[in-house]
Amino acid sequence: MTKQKNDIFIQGPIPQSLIADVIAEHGSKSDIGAHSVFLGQIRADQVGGKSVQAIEYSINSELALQKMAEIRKAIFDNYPVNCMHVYHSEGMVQVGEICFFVFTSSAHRRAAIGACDELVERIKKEMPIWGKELFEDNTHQWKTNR
Amino acid sequence: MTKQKNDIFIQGPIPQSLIADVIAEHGSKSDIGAHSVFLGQIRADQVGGKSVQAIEYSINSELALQKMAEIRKAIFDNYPVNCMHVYHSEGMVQVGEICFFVFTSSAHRRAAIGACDELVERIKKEMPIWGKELFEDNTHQWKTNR
Amino acid sequence: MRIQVKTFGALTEILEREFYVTAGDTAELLTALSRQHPELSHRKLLVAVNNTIINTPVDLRDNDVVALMPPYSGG
Amino acid sequence: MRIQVKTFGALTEILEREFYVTAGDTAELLTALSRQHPELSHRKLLVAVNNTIINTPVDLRDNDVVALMPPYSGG
Repeated sequence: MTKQKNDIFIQGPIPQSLIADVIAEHGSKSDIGAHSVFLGQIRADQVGGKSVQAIEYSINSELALQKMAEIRKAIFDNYPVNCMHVYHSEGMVQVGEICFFVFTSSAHRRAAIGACDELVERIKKEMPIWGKELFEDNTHQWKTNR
Repeated sequence: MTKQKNDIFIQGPIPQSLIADVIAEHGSKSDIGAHSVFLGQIRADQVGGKSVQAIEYSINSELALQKMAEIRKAIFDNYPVNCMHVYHSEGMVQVGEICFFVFTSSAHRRAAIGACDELVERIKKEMPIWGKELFEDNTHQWKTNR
Repeated sequence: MRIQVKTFGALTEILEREFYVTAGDTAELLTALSRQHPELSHRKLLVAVNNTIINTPVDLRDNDVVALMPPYSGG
Repeated sequence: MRIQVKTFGALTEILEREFYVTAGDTAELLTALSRQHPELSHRKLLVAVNNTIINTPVDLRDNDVVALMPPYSGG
């Protein structure tokens, strides 16, 4: 039930159909009682009078896959989760589109919620991914996470 | 953006299409950066050698709508969330089907995640809803929350 | 005082879902029901009068609606 | 030692994405790069050697791959 390592990165936005499919495909599992989902979406942040139009994500893929395997193992060791899916965009994602999708399932709600929250925090903090915020006048700035 | 009170209860399972639609319809909002979603699903719990086949939910609707308005107000007061949607099944829901759906959106992730978690906990604890667990031999027991 | 009583969850297997009784306050109502249905006495019950949960007995007036509810188990 | 250097994020606007240099250890490499590109010296950098993050200088061998990375900003 654990997904393959090389499924993490999606070129461009995470399609709504992928999100719907991942949620729907767990319905057949009779030992699951809770799903927790996090979605990150591109926001039109205002910076000095200019508005973010898109973010272009670049990734150190080798290091990222290695780090993701480490995070995945830690989550499975710490939470009784049945399933865990993580997708992150690579390349260009426009305002309003989804760039980050985390999905966890478990028998009882606390494991799914705790695992999802920890995945979101660790991925944002530990994954070698960089976002370049693009403005309408073709200037850009590099995103910094809070 | 706050949903109407009378939209909370769905006869039977929460349709996958409703979940997909709620997630998709927030893509146009350029001030949203995070969505947090919780889904509750009917589990085939084993009780004394028998397996749960379905749960039949009954609700004290008047009290529930009043309580939901109170919870919704408290969440909007405490978290900077843009959107909040809650759906709970009434009547029969089979194993593997979704009976509970909470969706929150905010500019930054902590508000959406915190609001979603608190909604799930408060609704399970404070909403006058009862689940009757039905077994394959037509016997039943009343669900108790942990 | 003529009171409407509504019951929920597992209580519907002991009492009717809706019925009318005469009672001056909620304590009197619960005592009378427990006498008729001894299996009620060891149950944890939530009581609402006109959709307000009460934690101590309150006086009842004509046409009040009393909801008798077991602990919640939604979600 | 002939080392391959890969750069990421905002660093790609200062350095090439991939290039080869000669350096005996990572401290020597970073000192040389900062001398050529003074804007590097006040930047926070993460350094990985063959996909392992290092926090103190390490010796380099032929064909090692050094990744130079700004703080992460995914999600």
